[in-house]
Amino acid sequence: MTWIWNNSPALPVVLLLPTAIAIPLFALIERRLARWLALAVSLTTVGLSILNLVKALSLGPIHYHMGGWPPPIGIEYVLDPLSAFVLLVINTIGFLVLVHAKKVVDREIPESGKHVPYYAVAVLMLCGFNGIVATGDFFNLYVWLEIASLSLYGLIAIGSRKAPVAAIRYLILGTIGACFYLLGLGFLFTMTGTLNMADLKAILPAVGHEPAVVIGLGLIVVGMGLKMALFPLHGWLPDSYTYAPSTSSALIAPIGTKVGAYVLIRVLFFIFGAAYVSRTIPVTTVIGWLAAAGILYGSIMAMAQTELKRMLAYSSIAQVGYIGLGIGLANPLGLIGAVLHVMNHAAMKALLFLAAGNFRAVLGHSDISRLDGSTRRRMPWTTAAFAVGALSMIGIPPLAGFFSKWYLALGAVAKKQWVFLAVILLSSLLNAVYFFRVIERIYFARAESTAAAPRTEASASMLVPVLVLAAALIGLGVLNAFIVKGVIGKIVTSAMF
Amino acid sequence: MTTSWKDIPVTKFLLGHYGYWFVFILMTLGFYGMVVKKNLVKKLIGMNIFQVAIIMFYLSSAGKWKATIPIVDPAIGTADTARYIDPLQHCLMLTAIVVGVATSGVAYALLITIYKRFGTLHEDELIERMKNDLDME
Amino acid sequence: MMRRDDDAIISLVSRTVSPFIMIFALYVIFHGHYSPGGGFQGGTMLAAALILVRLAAGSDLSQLQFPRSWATPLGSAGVLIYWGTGFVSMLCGGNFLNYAFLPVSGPPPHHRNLGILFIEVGVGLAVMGILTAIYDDLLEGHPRD
Amino acid sequence: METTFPSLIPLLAVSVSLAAVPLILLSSSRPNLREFWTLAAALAKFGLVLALLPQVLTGRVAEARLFELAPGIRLALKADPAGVFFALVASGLWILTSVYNIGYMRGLGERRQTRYYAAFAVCLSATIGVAFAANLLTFVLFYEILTVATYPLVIHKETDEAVRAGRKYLVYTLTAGVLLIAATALTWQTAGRLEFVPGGFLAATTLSARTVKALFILFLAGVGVKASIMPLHGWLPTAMVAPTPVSALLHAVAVVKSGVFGIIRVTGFVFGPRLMAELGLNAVLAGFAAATILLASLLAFREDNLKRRLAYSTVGHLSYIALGAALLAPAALAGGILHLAFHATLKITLFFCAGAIYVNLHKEKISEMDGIGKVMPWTMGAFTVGAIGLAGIPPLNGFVSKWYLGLGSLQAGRAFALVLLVLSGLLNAGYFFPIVRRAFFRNGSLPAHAKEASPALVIPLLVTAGLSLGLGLYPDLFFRFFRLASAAAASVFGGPGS
Repeated sequence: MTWIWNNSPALPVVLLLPTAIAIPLFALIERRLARWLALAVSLTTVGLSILNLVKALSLGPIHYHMGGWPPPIGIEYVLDPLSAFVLLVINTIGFLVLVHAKKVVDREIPESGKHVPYYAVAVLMLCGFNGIVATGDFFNLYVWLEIASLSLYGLIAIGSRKAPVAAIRYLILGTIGACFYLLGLGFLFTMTGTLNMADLKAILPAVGHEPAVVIGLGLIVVGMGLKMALFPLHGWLPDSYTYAPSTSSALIAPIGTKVGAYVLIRVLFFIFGAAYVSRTIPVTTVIGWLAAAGILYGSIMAMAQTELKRMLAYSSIAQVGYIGLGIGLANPLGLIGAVLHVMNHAAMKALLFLAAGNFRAVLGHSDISRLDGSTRRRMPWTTAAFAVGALSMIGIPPLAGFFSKWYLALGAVAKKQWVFLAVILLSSLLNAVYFFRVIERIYFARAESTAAAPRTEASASMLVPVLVLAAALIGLGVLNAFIVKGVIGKIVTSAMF
Repeated sequence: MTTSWKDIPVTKFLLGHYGYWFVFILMTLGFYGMVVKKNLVKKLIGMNIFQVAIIMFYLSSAGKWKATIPIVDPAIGTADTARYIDPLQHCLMLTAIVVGVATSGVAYALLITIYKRFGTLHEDELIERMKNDLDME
Repeated sequence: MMRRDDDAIISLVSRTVSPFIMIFALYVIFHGHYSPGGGFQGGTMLAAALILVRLAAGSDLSQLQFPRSWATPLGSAGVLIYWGTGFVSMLCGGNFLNYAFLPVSGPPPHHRNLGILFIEVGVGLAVMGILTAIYDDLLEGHPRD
Repeated sequence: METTFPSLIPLLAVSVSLAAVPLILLSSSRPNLREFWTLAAALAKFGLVLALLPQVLTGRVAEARLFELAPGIRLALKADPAGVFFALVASGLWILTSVYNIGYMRGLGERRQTRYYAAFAVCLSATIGVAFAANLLTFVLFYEILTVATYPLVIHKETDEAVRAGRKYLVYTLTAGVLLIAATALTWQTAGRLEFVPGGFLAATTLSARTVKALFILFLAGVGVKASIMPLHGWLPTAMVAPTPVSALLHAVAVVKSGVFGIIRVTGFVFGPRLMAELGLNAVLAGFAAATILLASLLAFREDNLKRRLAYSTVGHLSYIALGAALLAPAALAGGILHLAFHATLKITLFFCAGAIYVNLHKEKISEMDGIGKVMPWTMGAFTVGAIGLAGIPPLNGFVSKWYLGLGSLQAGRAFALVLLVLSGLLNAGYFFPIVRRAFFRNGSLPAHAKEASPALVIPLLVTAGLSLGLGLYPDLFFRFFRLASAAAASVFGGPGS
C-alpha cells in the first residue's frame, strides 16, 4: 500500500504505457483480452487519480522525481490540485467511453483486424494525456503531447472511408501546433535555461520584459490554441469528429481539446501569472475575444448541420470557447468557470457523443432529419439521457452546464466585460435552438411508420455509461458548490492572480 | 573615426543573428509548403522542413565559441563548463527527431490509405472526390 | 515484386555491408552510456542495415534475413525492456527509473551503469523494430500494380 | 416582524410531486393507478402547504436551508406569507385540475397521457419551488425548470401548429430566463446577496442609480415574459394550442402567475418600495402594466377562438397584479396578491368551461356557440359566474381584489389607475357577456343528442365557480387569503426598505 501511495503520481503513466503495448501481444492469445486489459488499466487509473486528488488536496502539491533526479536536472511529475483534478476528469471519461466502446467498435470499425489496435491506441492516448497533465517539465509535456496526438490521428483514421482525410488534415495542423509550442519553448529555454515549470516560473520575472519571452509565450499560446481548437484555429475539428468512429469521437471530443486548455491555463496562470498575461502583454484579452467569436461561430454553424455528430463537433468549438472565455477573463471567477467547464463539458460531450453512438448502433445513422418519435420508443433510455445532456448544454439549472455559465457570467460581471456576458447568454439561446431541434424530433415528431416500433434499446455496455453520465450531470450540477469550494477553490488560490 | 559597415546597427543586428536568419528562412519555407502546396506529400515535406528548422534553432542555441563536445576531456577538466557546449539541447532534439519520424510514419500511412481509397493526393481533387463518395458510413 | 533487372553488385554489396553496419550499431548502443551514441542512434543504424538489404534484395527475399512479423513484437519488446527496468527499480523501492535500486550487486554507480545499459538496449531494439515496421508497413500498404 | 424556524415541510411540498413522477412513469400501462398517483400527490401537496398556513399566520416562517448551490448561495426554501399564498393557490387548483384532467384526457382519448401527467407533476413542483424560493438563484432554478417542463405540455398535440407554438414559447421564455440569469449574476456580483428580504435589499447596498436601473430592466424583462406584460406577451395566445387543462392550470395559474409572482418578489423583496419610488422605477412598471391592461382587453375583442380570447383576458388581468405591485401602496399590493388567487379561480373556471365545451361538442369558436347554454346549463352557468367575476362585479371575488387595487391607487395618489380599472372592467364585460348572451339567448344548430358534459369535467368547474363566489362574499374564508395577502403587503411596507 505504501508503495502505491509513494508512487501514485507516476503510476498512471507507468501502467498505461506498457498496457498499450501489451494489448496486441495478449490479443494474440485471446482477442477479448484486449478490451478487458484496457478496461482494467483504465479503471486502475481512475482509482489512482482519486487517490492523487485526495493527496494533492490534503497534503499540497506532490512532486515525483523520475529516476530519483531532483529538478531542475531531472524530470519531475507534479500533481497539484489543478492537474490532479483534470486527470480525474480525463480518466473517468476515458473509462466510461471504453466501457461503451465494445459494440461501437464492432459496428463502426469494419475490419475486425483493427479492433485490437483500437484499444491499444486508445490506451496509448490516455497515457499521453496523463503524461501531459502530470508532468512538471515543459519538454516532457511536448513529448506526451505528440504521443497523445499521434494516437488521436490513429483513432480518427480508423473510422469511415473519409476519416483518413480528416486525420491527415488534423495531423498537419496538429503538427503545426506542436511545432509552434516547441518553438515557443525554445525561446523561453534560451532566455531562462531551464525546462522545469517551477524553475521557469522563478526565473521569469527577471527576463519577462525580453521580446524573446513575449514571442515564446505567443507561440505557445498559438500552438495550444490549435490543439484546443480555439477559434479561428479550429479548422481540423469538424471533419475529424464527424468521420471518426463514435467511440473515438466520444474519447477525443471531451478529452482532447481539454488538454490544450489545461496547458494554456497552466502556462498563463501558473507560470506567467495573470498580471503578466493580462496587463504586461494582453494575451488573455486576445484569447477572450477570439473565444467569444468562436462561441458565436460554433453555435451558428451547429445550427446549420443536419448530421448529429457534425452538429456536436461545431458545438464543441463553441464550448471550447467558453473555456477560452474563462481564460480570457483572467480573474478568479473566470478561472473557476473555465476549470469547471473543463469537467462539465467533458461529461456533457461524452454523453452526447455516446448517445449519438447508440443511435448509430441501433438505427444505423445519426441524421437529425431522420430521427423521429420512433427513436424515442425504440430507445427510451438513450433519448432521455440525450435530453438531459442537451438541457445541460443549454444551461438549464440545476444541470451541470448551467453552473459553468454562472461562474463565467459572474467573472464577466466582475470584469465589467458586458460583451462577454452577452455572448455567454446569447450562446445559451443558440444552444437551445440547435438542441431543441433534435429534442423536438426525437420526442414530438410523429413516426413515419405508424407501426409500433419494437423496443430495441442499446445493449447494457452502451447504456450504462450514458446513464451514468446523465446522472453525473445532475449530480455535478447540484453539488457543484462542493467541487468549486473543495477543489477549484484550491486551484484558484494556487494560481497567480 | 570611420565606422565600418559592420557597425551600423541594422547590419550588426542582421549579422549577429545570422544563424537565426537561416533558421527563419528554413522555417518560412516549411510553413509555406505546409500551407500553400496542394499536394499532401508536399505538405508533409514542408512539415518535415519546419521540424528540421526548429531542431536547428535549438541546436544553434547550444553552440558556444571555442567549446568542444560535452564529453569530459582530461585536458580541459570540469572546472570551466564554458569550454563544453550544452548537451541538453541535443538530447532534446534527439527526442524531437524521433517524434518527427513517428509523425511522418503515421502521416505516410494515412496518405497511402487515402491514395488507395480516392486515387489522388491533390487536395482539390480529393475534396471533389469526397463529395461524390456516397459511402457515408 | 522481383524484377528481372536486379543488379548483382547492389545485392552483393548491401548484403556484405549490412553485417558491418550492425556491428557498428551494436558498438554504438553498448557504448552509449559513457560516450557519444546510444539506443536511438544505434537502433537507427540497425534499422538502416535491415532496410538496406530490403531495398537491395526486394522485400520478399529479405524476409529470410529478418521476417516482417518480427518487427513490431521486437519493437514492443524494446519498450517493455525499457519499462521493465524502470518498473523493477520502482518495485525495489525507488522512483520510476531510479537505477540505484536495481536488484544487482555492486555499489550504486555500478547500478546506474547497468541500468542505463538496459535502457539503451531497450531503446535500440524499439527503434530498430519500429523503423523497420514503418518501412514494411508502408511498402505493404502501397498498391501493387 | 417575521421569525423563521427550520422545517422540512417546504421541501416536502416541493418534492412530493417530483417523487410522483417516477411512479407515474412506471405505471404508464395502468391508467387508473397512474391517475391515482397524480391525485395522491396533489392532495399531499395541498395538505403540506396547508400545514404551513397556521404558522405563517402567526408570523412564523418555515424555512428549509439546504446545501449550497454555489459558494455563498444556498438552495433555500422559505414559506413566507406571499409564498404560502401562491403555493396555496397553485396546489389547491391542481387537485381540481387533476380531476378535470382525467375527464378531459379520457374524453378525448389523447395519446401520451403518461408523459402529460409526468410533465404536469414536474410543473407543479417547479411552481411551488418558485413560490417558496428564498433567494434569487433558487428562484431562477425553479423558474427554468418550469419553462422546460411546460414545453412538452405546450406541444402535446404534436401537430405542426403545436410544434410551432412550442418553439415560440421556448424562444420567449428561454430568452427571459437568460436575462433573469444575467440579472441574478449582476446582483450577486455587485450587491453580494440574493436573499429575498421584505422591503428589498438593494437599498441597503451602495449601487449606483444606473446599475439599479439596468438591473430593474433586466429583471422586468426576465419575469415579464411569463407575466406576459406587453410587448412580451406574444407566446401566451399561441400556447393556447395546448390541451385545455394545461391552459387552465399553467397558463392561467402556475406559469403566468410565476411570472407575476416574480414581479412581486422583485419589486417587493429585491428592490423595495422606497428604492423604486426614489428612482422612478415604479412608473416604468406601472406604465407597461397600464398599457397592457388596456391593449389586451381591446385585443381580446378580436379573437373568435374562445381560448385565445381567454388568453388575452389573462394577459390583461396579469397586469392588474403588476399594477398592484407598481403602485407602491399597501392596499394595492394586497389587492394585487389577492388578485393572483381570485383571478386564478375565475379564469380556471372559464378555461374549464372552454374545455368542457370542446370535449363535449368539439367547438372552439365563439361564433359557433349559439345556444349551447341550453344544452350545457351548468357549464355555461359557471361561465357566467366567471365572466361576472372578471368584470369585477360584486359579489364575486374579482370585485374584492379590484376594490383593494382601487383603494391602493387612491392611497398612492394615482387616480388614473382607478379610472383604468373601471374602464378595464367595462371592457371585460364587453368581451365576455356577448358569449353568455349567445349561449343562452340564441338558438344554434346543435346535435340533437348533445347534453351536459361528464361529471369529471363539470364538478371541478362548479367547485371553482363556487369558490369564486364564496371568496367574493367572505375573502378570508377557508384559507385566510385576505390575511395572508395583507400580511405579505405589510411585511413589504413595514420592512427595512420602507
